[in-house]
Amino acid sequence: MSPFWLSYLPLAIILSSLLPGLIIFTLKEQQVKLRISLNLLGVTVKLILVLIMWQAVKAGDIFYFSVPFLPGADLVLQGDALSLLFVVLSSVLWLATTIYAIGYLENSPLRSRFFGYFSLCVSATVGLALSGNLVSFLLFYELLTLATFPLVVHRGTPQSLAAGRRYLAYTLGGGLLLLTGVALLHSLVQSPQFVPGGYVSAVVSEHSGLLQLAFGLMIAGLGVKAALLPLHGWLPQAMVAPAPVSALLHAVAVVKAGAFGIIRLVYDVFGVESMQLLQLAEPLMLLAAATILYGSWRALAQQDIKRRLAYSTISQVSYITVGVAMLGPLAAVGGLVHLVHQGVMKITLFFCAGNYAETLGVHKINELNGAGRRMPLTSVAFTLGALGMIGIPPTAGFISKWYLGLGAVASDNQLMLLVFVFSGLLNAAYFLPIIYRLWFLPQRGSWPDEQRLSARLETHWMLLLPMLFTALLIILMGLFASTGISPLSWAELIVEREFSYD
Amino acid sequence: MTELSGSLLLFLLTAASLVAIGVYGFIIGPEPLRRILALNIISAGIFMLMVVLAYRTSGSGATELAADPVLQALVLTGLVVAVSATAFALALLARLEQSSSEMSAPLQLKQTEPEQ
Amino acid sequence: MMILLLVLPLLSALLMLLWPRIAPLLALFSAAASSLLALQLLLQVAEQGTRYWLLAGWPSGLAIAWQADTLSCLLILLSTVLQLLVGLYAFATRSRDKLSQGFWPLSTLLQLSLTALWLSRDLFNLYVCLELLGLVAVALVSLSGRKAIKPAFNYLLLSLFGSLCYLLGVVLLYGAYGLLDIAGLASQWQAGWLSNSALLLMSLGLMLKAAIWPLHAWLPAAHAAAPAPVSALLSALVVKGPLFILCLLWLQLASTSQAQAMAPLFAAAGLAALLFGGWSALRTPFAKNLVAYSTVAQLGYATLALGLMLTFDQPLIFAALWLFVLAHALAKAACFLAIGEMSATLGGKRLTILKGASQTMPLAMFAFAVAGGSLIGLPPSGGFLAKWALLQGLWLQGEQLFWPLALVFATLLSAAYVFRVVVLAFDRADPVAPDFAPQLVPQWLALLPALAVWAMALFSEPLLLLLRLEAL
Amino acid sequence: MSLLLFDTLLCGLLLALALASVLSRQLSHAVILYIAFGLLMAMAWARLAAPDLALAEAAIGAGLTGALCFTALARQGQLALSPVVSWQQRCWPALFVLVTLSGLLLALLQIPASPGPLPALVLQELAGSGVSHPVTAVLLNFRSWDTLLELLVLLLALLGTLQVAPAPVRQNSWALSRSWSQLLAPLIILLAGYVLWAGASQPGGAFQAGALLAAGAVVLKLNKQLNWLAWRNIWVRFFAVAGLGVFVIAALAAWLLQGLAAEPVWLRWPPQLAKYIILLIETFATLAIAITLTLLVVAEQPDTPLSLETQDSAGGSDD
Repeated sequence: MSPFWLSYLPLAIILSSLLPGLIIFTLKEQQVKLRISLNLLGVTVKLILVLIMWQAVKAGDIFYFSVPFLPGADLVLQGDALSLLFVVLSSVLWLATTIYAIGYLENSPLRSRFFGYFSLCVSATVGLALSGNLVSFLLFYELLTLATFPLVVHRGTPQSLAAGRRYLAYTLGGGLLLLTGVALLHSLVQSPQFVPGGYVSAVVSEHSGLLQLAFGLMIAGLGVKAALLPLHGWLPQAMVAPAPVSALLHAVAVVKAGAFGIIRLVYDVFGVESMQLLQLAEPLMLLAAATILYGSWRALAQQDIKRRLAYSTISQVSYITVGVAMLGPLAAVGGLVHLVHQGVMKITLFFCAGNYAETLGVHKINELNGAGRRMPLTSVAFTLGALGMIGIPPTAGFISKWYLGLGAVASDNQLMLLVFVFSGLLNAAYFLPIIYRLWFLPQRGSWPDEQRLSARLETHWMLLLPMLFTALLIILMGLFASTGISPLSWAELIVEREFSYD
Repeated sequence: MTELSGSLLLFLLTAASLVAIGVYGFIIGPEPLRRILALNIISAGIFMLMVVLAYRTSGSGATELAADPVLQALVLTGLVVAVSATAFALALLARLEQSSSEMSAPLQLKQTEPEQ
Repeated sequence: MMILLLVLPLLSALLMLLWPRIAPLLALFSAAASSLLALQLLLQVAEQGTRYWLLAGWPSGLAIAWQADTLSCLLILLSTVLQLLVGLYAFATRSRDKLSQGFWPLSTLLQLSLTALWLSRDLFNLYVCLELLGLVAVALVSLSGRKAIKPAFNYLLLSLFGSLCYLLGVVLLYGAYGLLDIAGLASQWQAGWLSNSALLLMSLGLMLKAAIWPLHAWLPAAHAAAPAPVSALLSALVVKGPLFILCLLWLQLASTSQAQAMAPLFAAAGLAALLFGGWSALRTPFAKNLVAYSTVAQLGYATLALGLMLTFDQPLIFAALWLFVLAHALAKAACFLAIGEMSATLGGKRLTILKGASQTMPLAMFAFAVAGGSLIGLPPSGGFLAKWALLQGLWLQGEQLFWPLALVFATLLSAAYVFRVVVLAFDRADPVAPDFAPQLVPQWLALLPALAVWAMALFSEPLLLLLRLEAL
Repeated sequence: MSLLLFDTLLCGLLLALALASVLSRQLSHAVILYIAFGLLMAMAWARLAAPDLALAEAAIGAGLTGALCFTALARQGQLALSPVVSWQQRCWPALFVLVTLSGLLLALLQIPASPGPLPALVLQELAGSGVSHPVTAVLLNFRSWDTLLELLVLLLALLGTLQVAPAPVRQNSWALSRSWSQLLAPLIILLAGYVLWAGASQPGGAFQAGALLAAGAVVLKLNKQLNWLAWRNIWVRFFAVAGLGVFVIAALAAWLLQGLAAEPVWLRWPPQLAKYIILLIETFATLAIAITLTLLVVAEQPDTPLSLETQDSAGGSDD
């Protein structure tokens, strides 16, 4: 890594969204053009910078940037393969969501505040992905909580305030547990940088009880955002937020932050060997499996589209955790790639739900009858996303579930295999009826609140474009999974590096 | 144990009892003015204690001083501090009563809260 | 230079009394110059080590002893800077709030008395400083006029009672050892009933003045009644003076056995303060009372840290104690200024006036939220730093479970009351309309200390180094 | 033996008066009892080899505090009996106080009979202090920083008092007392001057002198004389502040004088000038104390028909 400015690359990636965000806060409500250009400028710069980093990391480089902070724990930004996976995902989806949000919020009040916090939220997510040790991770984790709160309560209605309160109660509590765990671990082994294979092996025999405690605390803290079973309650409620926010919250930022943290914790802090020695993987896996089944089960009963999607998220995110907790390379590939695939699929679904709500005023599933004819593009995208979620080839969802299944077989884990099959059936049971209603049932009366947002298209083009883009990605990621630029190959690269550290 | 004797002990006891009486008065009240008086009794007790302790010197004959000048100086400082504080407290009290009577609520002077 | 830090505010306060017209400018000038001097002193002490003085050049014992260690210098710097900031705020709002002329000399004298207190290492001189501090504080509270008289009166009585308890303890010690300077006393210290009772009496008085649970009941009324800049000064600085003396007593004088015996009491009082203060802050319907109760709660952290420090004798916990104090001072100043600004502009004292404040007064609300983040201890704020140091200090002592969990719970409570306000501010249903156009400068002034407390994280290593350099 | 009898009587009376003052049902009785208590206390101090303290206690502790309390009483108008405190309400505080007292007594009994090292040290250094009376030496040289801060406390109390001072009370002065007070005033000034001067070698000093002056001034003020003596008068303000001002400026000058030395010491008086500096400080301090104490007792808001709203902004030093 020759030129000196390259070491500032991780910082620059964060700043590319943070600075525009801070400027946007100061803008007046009417300065629409300036705001949009700032947003797009930020996105473009970020994508370019990420591309540069991607090239270098693929060649085997790792980026470091550190500022002194606590004794024994600097603030470290680290650009390695795993962090890049999440960075790329969030940057690309930020682009899509930004365009979507511009269209979605046209003519609504307080947009400067919204976009300001939106950029802040993305900066926190990217920072979280790039953080190089637990303390930095903790910092961005809390920042993410704070940045998303104003977005959740953006509408300012009593329901959204109540949801915001609940969201805070959960996430701040989780943040605190994480803090306690991180501090405990720090007192045992300090907080060095994340490294494949972890860094706790030296004290495993001496402090096994404390290590287990620290792991439990941290998983509990991360589990709040990853919506692990007893800690998932905030997520369905947070659905009151505007559609771009739910998309961001559920597909990229918040839940993935939790899942990503679990990946880091398992592979780069504790390491596979210590995990096995401390017998931590089994309980985590069982918990995640229970969450998968529970989420799918609850999703079946929901009549609100967004709520059904929310429970589906609870279930799908735990696939990542399961993949990680199985501790085998194949399952790990499945979990990692699902991080990307699920993000893309879920954001597509939320875009679609937002479009139905904006254009037709439809919020309930039984109001969707015949929407396929009124809004064909949206319904195609929805269908693709739903099929992906179920895991039907050739969508992206198939790839990740295939690898997860292979992982279960490789580690001879009958139970997990059963869970996957059963959950797949449940997925089908709650998605297929929607698809059936969209395409095969006739429209019942008029739409609840129909609006003509565009003369020729079914809805505003800014609402369509991002959705189509992500829907296309679902197919492409499935079809070209074996090529060098697919998420799958990148996940394989990560796993190769993680499992061959010695 | 005790190396103080005779009247010195007596004064010491008196000083401590004065402090106790003052504390009792401060807790019981009930009028604010009485609390201020009680505070003054406490401080008088403490100052008396200081004077008694200063007096130890003359008994021992270690120096030709009549009494410990440092403690006596401290008492003087303390006296001035105490009177300043009392004056301020009384001014506040007067203002308090003026405004409470101006509010024309039929008398019943407001009580200060019991201690703390 | 040290001398100028004292003489400058004193002379300017005297001049202000003679020529009230120039008071504001003089006060600001004195505060600004003192801040620079304090910074220079801090740098000098950090470089050359602790400085000692025997006033008037008499032998030790006879003369009053001063000591400028890094902690004292940090606290001096903190008081002068906050003084300047609050002065600027008062100046910026002078046409609106009609703060009495009395504010300027009084606040300058407050700075003087604090500086004298941080420096002094002589028990009786500390008593005079305490009285000075108490009187200034009461006089400042009574600036708000009629509604503040009763709280001010109660505050004064209790403060006097506290001083007298302290004085009685000093007298007992003088009777026993014939000395007043702390270093001299420490070298001859013997644990016994005499020194026990002296310590207890002094602690009782100091805890009353520092509003440490269960002797805190006067604080919310007094701090809430005062004008906003005064509340900021009171919560940020004044209660820390007695706390400082309390630490001096228990860390320097008390023998190990005495300290060990007292430690659980302090820790329990701190925990109780955290719970009680947090709970009350959650319940109160008034905005300023909420912030004042939060002061009670946050002082609980410091007391808890003191108790743990006495138990474990761990330098990190000591650093945590003073980090709490520094972070709380900055954050609380920001909170009070922000709340004061909002209730002045939106017109009212109840919390409900803050409805929709995120739209009407975004800057002030942001200042409150940012400062609140430090009160909760979110990274990378000063409050986080303190909490981190406390946790690390605890775990270096082995398997501690109870205290960390208690800390977590207390933190949740503080998060609850901070976000009680923030959530209200996001209520868009029917925002309270401001009585007049919000002023920008005061809001920025409220934001400044809030930003400063987050900037503390950037200086965490030097700060920890400064505070760890010496255990007082 | 008779001395012990006298002591016992004195102590008994002191306790009785204090207790009576705390327990009496009439507030005015309580104040009177307190003043008697203060006078008796002065006597006790005189007995305990502290004549200058006795003087101060008589003037400040009994006299001024008494005057202050009476002014407060006068403001209260007609007085009702204090409300009755029930036995239950009395019981627990009494128990608490008794326990504390016994603890305190246990501690006091352990106090050694020999004094600490400081009195000997004072005697040893007295020659260099510039005055021959040890208490004055401690006050204005050895521990002059305390004294400076204490003057500040006094000034501060005045500031606070002026800020909240209530409306004046209308009362007519009494012809006899007016003429009598006019006669008294010059005497008091003379006496105060003597006490001040004597302070260098004998019992006496700035505080006692200031308190005496103040007592005279209070008497005159209460009889509607000395109308110039009010905070709005710039000279009064000047002298009230000058006590501290001269102290600080003298200290600064002394500090700068040593500036040539390597490490100047704050508040060190050059030995050959010490006596004059101390006298100068004492003189101004006396004036300042006198003015401050007088204003404290008779503190009133300068503007006459005073509504509380204007008062809030008019407090402090505004003229």
